[in-house]
Amino acid sequence: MSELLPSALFYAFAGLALVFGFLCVANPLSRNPVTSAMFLVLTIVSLAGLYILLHAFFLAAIQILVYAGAVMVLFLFVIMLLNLEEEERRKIRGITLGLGALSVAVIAGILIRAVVAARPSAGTTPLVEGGIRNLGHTLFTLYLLPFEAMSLLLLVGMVGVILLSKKDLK
Amino acid sequence: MEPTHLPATNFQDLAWAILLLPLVSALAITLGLRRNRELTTTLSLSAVGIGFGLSVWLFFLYGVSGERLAATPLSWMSVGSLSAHLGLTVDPLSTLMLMVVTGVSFLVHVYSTGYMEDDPEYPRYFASLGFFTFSMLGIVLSDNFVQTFIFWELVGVSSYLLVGFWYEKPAAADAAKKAFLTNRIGDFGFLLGILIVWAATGTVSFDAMAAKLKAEPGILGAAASLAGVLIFLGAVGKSAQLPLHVWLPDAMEGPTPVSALIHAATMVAAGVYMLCRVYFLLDLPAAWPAALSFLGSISALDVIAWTGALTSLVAGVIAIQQDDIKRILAYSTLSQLGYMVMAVGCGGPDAAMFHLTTHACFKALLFLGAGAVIYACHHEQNIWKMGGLAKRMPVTFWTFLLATAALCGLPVLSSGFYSKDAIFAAALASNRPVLFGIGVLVVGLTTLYMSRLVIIAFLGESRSEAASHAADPGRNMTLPLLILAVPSVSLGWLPVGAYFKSAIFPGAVTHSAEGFSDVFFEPFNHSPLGAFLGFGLMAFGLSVAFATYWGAAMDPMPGHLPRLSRALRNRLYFDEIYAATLIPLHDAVAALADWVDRWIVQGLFVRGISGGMDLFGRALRLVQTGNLQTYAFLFVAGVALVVLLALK
Amino acid sequence: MIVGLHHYLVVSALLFSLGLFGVLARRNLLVIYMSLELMLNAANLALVAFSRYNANLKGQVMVFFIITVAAAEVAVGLALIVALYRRRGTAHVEDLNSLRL
Amino acid sequence: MSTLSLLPLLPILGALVILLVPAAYSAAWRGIALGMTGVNLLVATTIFFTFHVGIGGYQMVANHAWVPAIGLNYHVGVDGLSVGLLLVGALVSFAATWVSSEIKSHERFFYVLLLVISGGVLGSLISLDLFFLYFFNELALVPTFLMIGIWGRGADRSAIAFQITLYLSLGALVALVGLIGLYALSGANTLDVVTLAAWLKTHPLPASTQTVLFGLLLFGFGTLVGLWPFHSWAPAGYAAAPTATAMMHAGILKKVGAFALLRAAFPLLPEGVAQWTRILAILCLGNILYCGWVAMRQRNLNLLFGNSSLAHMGFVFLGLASVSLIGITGAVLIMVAHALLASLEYALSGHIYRETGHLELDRMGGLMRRMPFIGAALVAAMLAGCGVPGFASFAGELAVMFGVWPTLPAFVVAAAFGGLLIGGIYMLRGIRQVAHGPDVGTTGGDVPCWTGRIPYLVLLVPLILFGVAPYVLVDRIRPSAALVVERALLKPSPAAPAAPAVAAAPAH
Repeated sequence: MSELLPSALFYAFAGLALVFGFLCVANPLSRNPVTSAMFLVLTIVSLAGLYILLHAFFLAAIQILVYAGAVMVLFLFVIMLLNLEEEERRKIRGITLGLGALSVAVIAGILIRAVVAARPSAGTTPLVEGGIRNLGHTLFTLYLLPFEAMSLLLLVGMVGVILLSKKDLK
Repeated sequence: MEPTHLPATNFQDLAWAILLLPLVSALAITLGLRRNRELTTTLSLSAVGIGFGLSVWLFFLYGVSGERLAATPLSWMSVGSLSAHLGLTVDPLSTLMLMVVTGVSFLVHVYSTGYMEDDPEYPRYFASLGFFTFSMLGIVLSDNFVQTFIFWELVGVSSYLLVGFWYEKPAAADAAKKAFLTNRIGDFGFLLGILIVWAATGTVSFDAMAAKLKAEPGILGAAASLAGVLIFLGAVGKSAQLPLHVWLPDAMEGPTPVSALIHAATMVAAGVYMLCRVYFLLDLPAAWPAALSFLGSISALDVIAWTGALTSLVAGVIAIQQDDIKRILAYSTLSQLGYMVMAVGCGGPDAAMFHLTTHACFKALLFLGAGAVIYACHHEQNIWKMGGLAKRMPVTFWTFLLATAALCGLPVLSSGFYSKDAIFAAALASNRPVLFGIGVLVVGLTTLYMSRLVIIAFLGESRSEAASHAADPGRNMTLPLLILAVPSVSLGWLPVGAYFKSAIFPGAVTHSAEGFSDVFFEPFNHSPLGAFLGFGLMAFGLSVAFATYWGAAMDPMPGHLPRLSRALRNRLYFDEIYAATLIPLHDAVAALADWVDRWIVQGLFVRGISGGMDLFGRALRLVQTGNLQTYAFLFVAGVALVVLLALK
Repeated sequence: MIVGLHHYLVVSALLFSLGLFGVLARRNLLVIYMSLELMLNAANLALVAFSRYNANLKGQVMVFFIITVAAAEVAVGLALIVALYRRRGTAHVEDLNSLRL
Repeated sequence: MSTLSLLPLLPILGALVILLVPAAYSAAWRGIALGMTGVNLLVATTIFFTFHVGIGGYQMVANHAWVPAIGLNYHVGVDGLSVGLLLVGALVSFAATWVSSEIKSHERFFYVLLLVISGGVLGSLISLDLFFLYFFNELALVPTFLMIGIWGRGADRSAIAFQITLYLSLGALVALVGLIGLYALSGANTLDVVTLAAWLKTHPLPASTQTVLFGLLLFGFGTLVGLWPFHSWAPAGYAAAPTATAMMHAGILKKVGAFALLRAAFPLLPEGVAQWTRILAILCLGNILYCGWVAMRQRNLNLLFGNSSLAHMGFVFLGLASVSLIGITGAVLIMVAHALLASLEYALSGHIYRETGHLELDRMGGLMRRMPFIGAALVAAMLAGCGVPGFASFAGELAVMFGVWPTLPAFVVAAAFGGLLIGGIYMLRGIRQVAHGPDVGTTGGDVPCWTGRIPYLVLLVPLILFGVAPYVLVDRIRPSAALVVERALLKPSPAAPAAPAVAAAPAH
């Protein structure tokens, strides 16, 4: 019986993620970027849920903390800064939309077919504790160099942002 | 392989000397002595004079004795099975023709010194005349087809230069162009004939070909008659036979001595001479390739005979209504050439050669006489503006009269009578009565138009100011007239038959007197029908001429038969027919090719490609819309496509 | 039906396609940017699923790095958008066609 | 360094020297150019007369490895096919340099380009390595573009310059593909004609590849010569080109394409020859008849000459298509004759253009009165153009007709019609329009003095000499032509033994 619960939860979270993802991207009701931002946050949260199901507890926390918290806030901040109103209704270019959807569908079909064809082992392999200790241990032993590189990357990012947002940028 | 040097024995030197002297004089004149007239005259006159002397000597050396001298050839080009060389054959046929050509040419040279005296381009005239004599002698002495073809075209070129001598006169320039192009049509057929014969026998030299033909008569197979007719086409072009005769009357635009030399005696006779030279090729049984099998029984000789007869008839009829003295003589030449070709066709090359020789003399005399008349009447050529010249120009009149008698075939007193009779005998011998009839009829026509000319131009009163002051031209113009009068009258009295039988055509049946004794009345007992009928028609023609034209101020014929005379004056519309059909048709084809070239090849093909490139470039540009999403979409579509292809 | 690896992969593929469609369809620059983030998350999901079912932590470490990079990228991206907006006065994709030839 | 290599070296050296000579001594430019081409002429004449007649193979061979890795070596030699062309190439270059005194702007640059063309042409004629043959040919292509563009005639000359250059480089490209294919597929790792021939004799290429390669070479080099469908660049190009360029291009550069076919395509790809000769024969009918008709309609003298030279090229191709000893010898003979003829024609039209200011046939007339020497030379050239005996072009055409007759009689009938009749018509109409007729008051005068006549005599006299005595050329061409035929027909051609052809002399 205990098996039942996780798969039910999986479907719930997966369903939510997909629905919110769809609403974020192509919200039939309102074209307002804020709504899509909100739905993106919800998608991220439901993904965090999935992470938990996959025993990646630390990542789920990071996901919520960094992604939902920091990144999305930044998004909202920028949306507010640019006080974008409703996207005015330009004529919808039916053809390009259709073609766009078609090609995306083709790629989705390909990926899914590949996944289904691969038939990975459905069985539940032994759990790997995804908690902080293991992750932290691997990070600071095996992947120390990339870890430090990350800090450098963030630094470069900050310098870039400051430069870009200078007032007198021609 | 160094070219073989000039042959050692002096007789061959003679042949080479005769051939090359006129060329040397022509080159010397053009290159160096343009200004110096005396030197030009002496040089060209001596060149042809010596040539004539040597020819006479060779005639007695080789002609009478019947031997053959084949000068060692000077190689021209030999590759694979084509070995073309410049070789000379000195045999009775060629020595006879040599004498005719050099003789008449020499007299015309003498005559020209007077006639062309006041022409600024005097040296160029004599250079061209020399070049013509060289080319003509090349044909006479040639011993293979390639050499004949080369000199065939060179003769065409020299006739082009001479007819177009006064190139500033549009009529002369057009006449020259017309002459050359019509000759070219003939040469086109001639070349194809040579190719057929060369391909079949593997050689181009006459003797080798004759030997091969004798050894294996069927060697030409189905193409025998076709080759014969094609080679005859060459003669048609050069001797102005029916379909290609239109250039000769127009060629009268050239100076009169030129007409005398080229368009009466020598060049037009080249066709007949060539036919006699390759006679062994022509009298093969009829054999047509599959495509032309409907011509089954007709042999090459039939075609030749009929073309000759028709030409002589048509030319004779047209001549009646011509008013220009030189045009009348031109059509008369056409008619006489028709006789010679008919003679060859009727299996009588000897008759043809005999008539060729006599015709060369009296026709040259007629033309030179006409030249004298024109010279005296200040370049007036219309006979209706002359008249009463007999009294004022006695020498010209009497020599002209003798030549006319020879042309019409006055019995006994003229050479023409004997040569024409030989032709009639040939026609009868090869049982072609219709041709014989035409031949005899043409005698009547000839007498009619010649006596018309004599009556209007010489007898009666002078109809124009210039004619009333006419007088005999200077000595160097009248002397050739007198000299030419002698053979015109006496040539028939020589035992020509014997000469032909023994020397030129051993096999052929000859149609003229053998021995000295029975020469005078030979024609009457040899072929009585021809002689008497001929004489009868001649008398008839004479009487008709006198009846209609004696004392007439104007040509009465248009009055009586308006439509016929207008047709004859327009030369039976041959020129108009050609100008309406062949020439525009060919120009239309050219226009089509030009249109295709301009629009299809250059337009569609070249500009099409460059235009296509341009369009393709423009189309590609549309893709760069600058819209990020189209790029993204294209990118995704690309990825989708690639992955799809990779996975499939 | 026991939830296996391919379930997660299917979800991730769908999410990825949604994100892609968002990039193609939407015309607001920011929304495009968000859809981009969505695609990134789809990738993260797949990686985590792999690390879960292949019993090693490589996947998770990878996700960890991706999130950091994503953060940096968002920062720089948004700065760019702001600068662009200030220059062009619009964030609408179709107006930014200075690349048109 | 055999004397042979002097031929391309001297002009190019001369070009470099001219570049260095300062503008102060501008007269020296022409002097150097004339000097170099003059010396070249002497060298070519000595080569022509010291050439051992009757031997088929290559003489005066010099072979230096250049890039052994890819089998590229500077291998030069002369054989029967190229000795005549070398002589006329040097002649044409000399005459063209002499005539280019008409150039008034940037003479230095003009002379440099002219010498580069001359060097290029002579270089490609002597090189036995197909790479060098191609390289030298391309070397001669670029200057043509510049010369037409800068010193050309007519308003749309730059457009025509582009057209002619793009057209020719496209053709050259196709030929290059063929050559590279030959290099790669044969596996002989060399483009040297001699080794390639030996190699292909032992490891022949499969028939299909030979056919494809031959097709590429045929249409590639065919475009350079003006084979029928790809001919439209020639008349327009020559009409717009300055005199010297038209002389060099129509005269000798065009022959290099046909020569390259004889060097590369015919001996090395016998299967290809078998497949393509029928099509080639049909195409060259297009040249002879079609271009003849087009020539009949032209109202500009240079366009008339351009199309007539295409018709002559038709005869060359017909000779090649027959793959017979007489045919190919005739083809080479026409190439030599036509080189002289075409350059003479363009020299004369250049003079007329310079004196009267235009080349419109309708506005010309009575030139003979105003320019006796030029008029006479023009009449001679145009008569030679329509195949009058006494000129070398007649000997060539006769040989081609005799050579082609046994195999393709119908084509000879058409060719004879085209050559004799159509040729006769447009040439005589040309003479009637230009030289004869009353003087229509054209301006300009005759060539001032004897020195002015030299370029025309330098071309006219050899044209007559080779016409009067073609055996001088034919005996040199015949053995090499026999070799080509033997290789092209897969079996030793019965017509002429490859051994020294002493026996071929008649009645010795």
